[in-house]
Amino acid sequence: MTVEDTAKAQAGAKSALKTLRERRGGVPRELLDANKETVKTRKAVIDALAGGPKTALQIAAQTGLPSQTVFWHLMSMKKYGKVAEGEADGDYFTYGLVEEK
Amino acid sequence: MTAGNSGRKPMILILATEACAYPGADNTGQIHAEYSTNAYVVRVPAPVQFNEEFYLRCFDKGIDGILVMTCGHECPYAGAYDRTAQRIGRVHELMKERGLDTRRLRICAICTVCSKAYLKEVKAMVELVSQEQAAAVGGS
Amino acid sequence: MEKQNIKTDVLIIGGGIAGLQAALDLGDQGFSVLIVEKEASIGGRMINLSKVFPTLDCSSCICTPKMAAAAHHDKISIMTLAQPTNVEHQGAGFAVTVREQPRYLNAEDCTGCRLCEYACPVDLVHEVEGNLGARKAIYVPFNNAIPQVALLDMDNCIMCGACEKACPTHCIDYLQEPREHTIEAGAIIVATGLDLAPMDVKAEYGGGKLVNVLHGLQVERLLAPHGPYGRVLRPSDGKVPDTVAYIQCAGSRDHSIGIPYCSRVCCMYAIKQAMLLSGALPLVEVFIYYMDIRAFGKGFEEFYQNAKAMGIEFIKAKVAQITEDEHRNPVLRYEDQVTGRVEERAHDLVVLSQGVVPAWDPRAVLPVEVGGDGFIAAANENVAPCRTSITGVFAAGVATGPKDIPDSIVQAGAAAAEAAAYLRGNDKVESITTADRPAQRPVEVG
Amino acid sequence: MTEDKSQHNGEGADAENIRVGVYICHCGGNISDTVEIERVVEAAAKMPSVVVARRNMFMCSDPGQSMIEEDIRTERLNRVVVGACSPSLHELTFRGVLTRAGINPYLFENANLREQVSWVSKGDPTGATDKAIRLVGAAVAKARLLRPLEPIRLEATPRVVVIGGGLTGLRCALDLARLDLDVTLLEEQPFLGGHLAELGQVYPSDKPAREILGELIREVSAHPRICILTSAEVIEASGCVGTFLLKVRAAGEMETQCFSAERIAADLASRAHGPNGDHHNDGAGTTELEIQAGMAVLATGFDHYTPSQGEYGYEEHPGIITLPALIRELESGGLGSGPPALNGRPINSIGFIHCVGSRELDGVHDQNGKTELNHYCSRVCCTSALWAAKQLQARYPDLQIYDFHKDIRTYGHGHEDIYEDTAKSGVIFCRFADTAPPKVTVTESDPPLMISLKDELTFNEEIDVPVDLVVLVTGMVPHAIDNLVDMLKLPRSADRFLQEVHPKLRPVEMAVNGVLIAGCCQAPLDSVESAAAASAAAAKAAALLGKGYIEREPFVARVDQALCNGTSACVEECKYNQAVSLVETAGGARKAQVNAAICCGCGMCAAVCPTGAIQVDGWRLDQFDAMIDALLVNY
Repeated sequence: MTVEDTAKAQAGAKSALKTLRERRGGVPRELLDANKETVKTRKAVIDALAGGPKTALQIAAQTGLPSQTVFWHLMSMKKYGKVAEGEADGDYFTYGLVEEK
Repeated sequence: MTAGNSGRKPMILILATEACAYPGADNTGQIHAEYSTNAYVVRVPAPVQFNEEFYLRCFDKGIDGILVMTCGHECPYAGAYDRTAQRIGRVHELMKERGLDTRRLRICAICTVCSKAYLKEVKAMVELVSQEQAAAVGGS
Repeated sequence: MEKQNIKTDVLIIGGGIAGLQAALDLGDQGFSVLIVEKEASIGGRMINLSKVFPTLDCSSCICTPKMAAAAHHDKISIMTLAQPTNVEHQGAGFAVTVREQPRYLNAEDCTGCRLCEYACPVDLVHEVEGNLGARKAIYVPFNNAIPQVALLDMDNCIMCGACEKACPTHCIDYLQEPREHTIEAGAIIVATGLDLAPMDVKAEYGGGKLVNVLHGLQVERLLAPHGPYGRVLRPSDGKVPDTVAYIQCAGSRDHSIGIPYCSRVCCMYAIKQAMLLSGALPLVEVFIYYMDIRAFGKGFEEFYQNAKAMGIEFIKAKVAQITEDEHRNPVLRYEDQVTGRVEERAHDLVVLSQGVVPAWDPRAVLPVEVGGDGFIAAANENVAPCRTSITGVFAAGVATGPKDIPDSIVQAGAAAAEAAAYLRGNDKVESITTADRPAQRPVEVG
Repeated sequence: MTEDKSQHNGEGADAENIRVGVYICHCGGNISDTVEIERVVEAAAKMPSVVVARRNMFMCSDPGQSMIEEDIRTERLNRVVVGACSPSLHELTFRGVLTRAGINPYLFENANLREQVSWVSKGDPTGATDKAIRLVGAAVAKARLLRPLEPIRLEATPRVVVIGGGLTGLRCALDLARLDLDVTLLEEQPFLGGHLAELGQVYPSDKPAREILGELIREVSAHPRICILTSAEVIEASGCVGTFLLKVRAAGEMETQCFSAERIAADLASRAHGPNGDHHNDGAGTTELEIQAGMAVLATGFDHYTPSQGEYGYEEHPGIITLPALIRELESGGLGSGPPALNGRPINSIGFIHCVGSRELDGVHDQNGKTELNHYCSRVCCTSALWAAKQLQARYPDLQIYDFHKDIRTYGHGHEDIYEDTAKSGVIFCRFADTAPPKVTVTESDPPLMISLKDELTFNEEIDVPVDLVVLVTGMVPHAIDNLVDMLKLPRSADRFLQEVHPKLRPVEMAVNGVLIAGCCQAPLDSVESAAAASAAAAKAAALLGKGYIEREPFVARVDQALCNGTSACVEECKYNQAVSLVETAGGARKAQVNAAICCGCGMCAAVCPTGAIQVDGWRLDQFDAMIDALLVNY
């Protein structure tokens, strides 16, 4: 693909997005809210991990979030390479942040 | 263009079966897991086709470690897995006679989605041959 | 809406293991086949299982070659994200309207590299992982999906454009529309497979609200090498479970929930999962609460006896109720049928053997006769189990009733034979008298 | 071993002017973000025999493919290497490019630079580039030694021999004929129908077995493509897939006529009287004939398990009978039309004991003179027993029926209803542990038989149940086919039933190429499942024989006769019967020869050949050696 092709494709995508937004009447409210919530929770989990690897229960205790929610976020971040599984602490594994390369 | 293994990273050869281990190696790529760049996968229908001399020749040429990744007992060919395992045992004997560390040749079963096991095997072999090379350099 | 006409000898509805096997058996006979699959990848239920009973070989290792063989077969075409919406007779065959949902990208240009997925900021629950893991709003459905192509979940897209920026082939097309195809097919095979009865059908088992009560397919994902957690942990807090309980017939053999029949696979997958759990977690204790252990297939009884010898505990009991303690451990209340005592026991994780139900009710689209259990009824079950009430329409796999993988695969072969014979027009065997009969001595040699 | 270096470096290939084209794919950054593509192309250009090295954003795209096609024509390339994603994705795509450009598709080699380099080496771009170069080098080295291959085509007789004339064999024969194949159906008995003919109404359809069978036999015997041989046995077998040769001995004249409705009805009626009932007499004398067939289907079925004397009191009292015997009595009206009686003894109560000869455990069950215990479940007997109980209840409402089981396995369509119906109408169920089977004793009192067990359904209470009739619910054992097993070298599983190649990948095929299995010779099955297996086998045969020839991938062993010393090491090593054998050559020497119809291409032979004469096409040892040499080259 040439440079011009790329530029053309990008311009096309931009106008397509605009059309799409018009068609859907913008991003649905509940989607934005859900996403905001996810981002907030994600940030809380990441902040809790700043001090070093922790188990889901420890993060839950520190943040006040339900352990089930914390665990799901840890697993999501693990899948996309943001956290890594560490040592086990009893019946629970710890999870730590992965440094960006 | 030069040949031989002087002055480069130790080299690991992975003989991976077409039915199981090779897709297993692909799967490791699909999850974007990382492993050392000195492990080279060669696709084979069944490693049972390699005779004892083949392995010894690989070591002579400068291959530092060989992982024979098979389908295990899920092998599509009758009796091939057991035969391969027996042969690797005999190669180990011949390696001992030549003063080669038998840990440098290992047979294991890897399935099409066994990336965890795949990574573990590669990592262990990389560590082994790196240590051996370091020891050899230190000793010379 | 864009419309397209496609001609094929056989249309197969469903690209799971039964549909794939039927397609391969027909394609190998030279018939053209179109598989219409409602999900984004072929492979059905089997591709997402861990290991399979009784041989304990890896499910993906068996399913992937069949998927690849179908995908590469020159007589087989595959249409994903597509479902039939109308079927009409047309001559000796059928005209089938199929609606194909957009992926919002040009599948031919997508290389399955997943750069879009990594770029997407939206985190969502992943259905393929039994809702235990995560995915993005644009994603490749799973590692060994065929086709290896991403799809955009428009319902959850926040239209940020990050995927398009990341895509090396610029294949994303936000404005794609559903497409409608008219398939002219000589015969149809229905291989639409199974769903599990919903977890909320039984209020006494927590009504689907207990976080550490899972169904069998979710545990398959926990045990699979690429599962949502990468190992077996429970969803409430990531604990490595020490005790796991299986409740058999949790949603089968039960008139009160409308599933009076035996679901046929639950005994065996519970035993299999118990063995795999014991392998993965050396300290785990597994209990199976059951009415009858139905280990009836080839090698199944031997497998069951092995599990007993391994220390899996089989408890003949009907579980009356499941509640939860303060640590979210599920607590079972049951009457032990051998001792007669009512007991209570807490476990870290409980697995319900939910009933197998048909994934598709064909009647609105294709009026084949369906039995009282919701599965497609065979017109002549004892000798021709794949024939439906409509000539030229055949059924295979779980569409005709709960079945394990070998039984589904065998029945798929049978459906292929039926469809092929039908297409060859050889079903009008007239009564032939001796006089009309051509000499039919076997080929004699020597 | 003295190493012939030239062999590994492909001197043989130099006889031909090898011209390799190398194509490296960016995969839109998937490879090129980590691997320095320009360096790989530069290195490739220096590799031996490489005349063109190029790159493209997407090699698999139309422009990418056209680039290769164009080069093959203009640069006269005769080998192509593509460094891109895994061969599982595009090996066939690129082979297609070679075909379109007019060269043999097997002269293509892939280097996996995405799944096995860029995606696993993000943190080490230098190492990744080096690895990519070495893998491309290895692919070029292999490509130089590739030889054009052609798919294997084997002659195939479009006839299938089906052995066994029960439901499975009949169903299979009919489906094969419907798929335009000729069929010879062999039945060792003088009549068709197998064990199904012994039954009355069958579940789940509730139809009389004889009606179902009668219809099927009429269709089979009327079909112009099917030849039926009754009282027939296979006495010799040779050949292989495509051209099996079976010598068959059959009693009387060959059946070349359509069976009359009367004949079918008479045969089936006689079957209801048991395996030794009267049957149609085919006349005296036997004929022998040879049948050539492309494939064979085994549908040899099962035998009822016969308890040994004393097993649950069997043969120690006339009131202890097997389930098949009870069904026979029911069918022939032997229990009478009034209050039930057997051989003059009134029957007021019956006890069914399940799992007789099935689900046996070492250390619990006596071998009773058998060579082996039957560890397996016979699958159909639970439902059959309850089906019989249901019919007894319908005919004799006052009869008290007890059912003694370990588990009730009413798994199939409609089976659970039968269980529920019998329970509702008064069958009393008792359960015993599999380690504590019930005991049957003959008493002096009335009723004369006593079944004793610990009942798990009443909290392990020890109970004694007096009954007039004990029905032993016997399972299945494979029908004795030792001769066929020996002749065709068929594998059996631990349960002594025939063993398929793989229960999921190839459930109706045997390891012997061209031999299929269906029905109860493989495992206990009910009629629905047997019929499905029969049709599945027919589909498989039609796929293989339908074209009149059999086509296989060319990756099988090949012998270089000039190198072969005739040591027979390969013959002894091979696990596939007659895939490789020694043959006399024109010069009188004995040399190995591969039968491409049977060879699976595993290469077990190659490893033991002292001279390297036998090699698997497409995966030759010299190719592997060359790849390893190339991996070690620094560019």
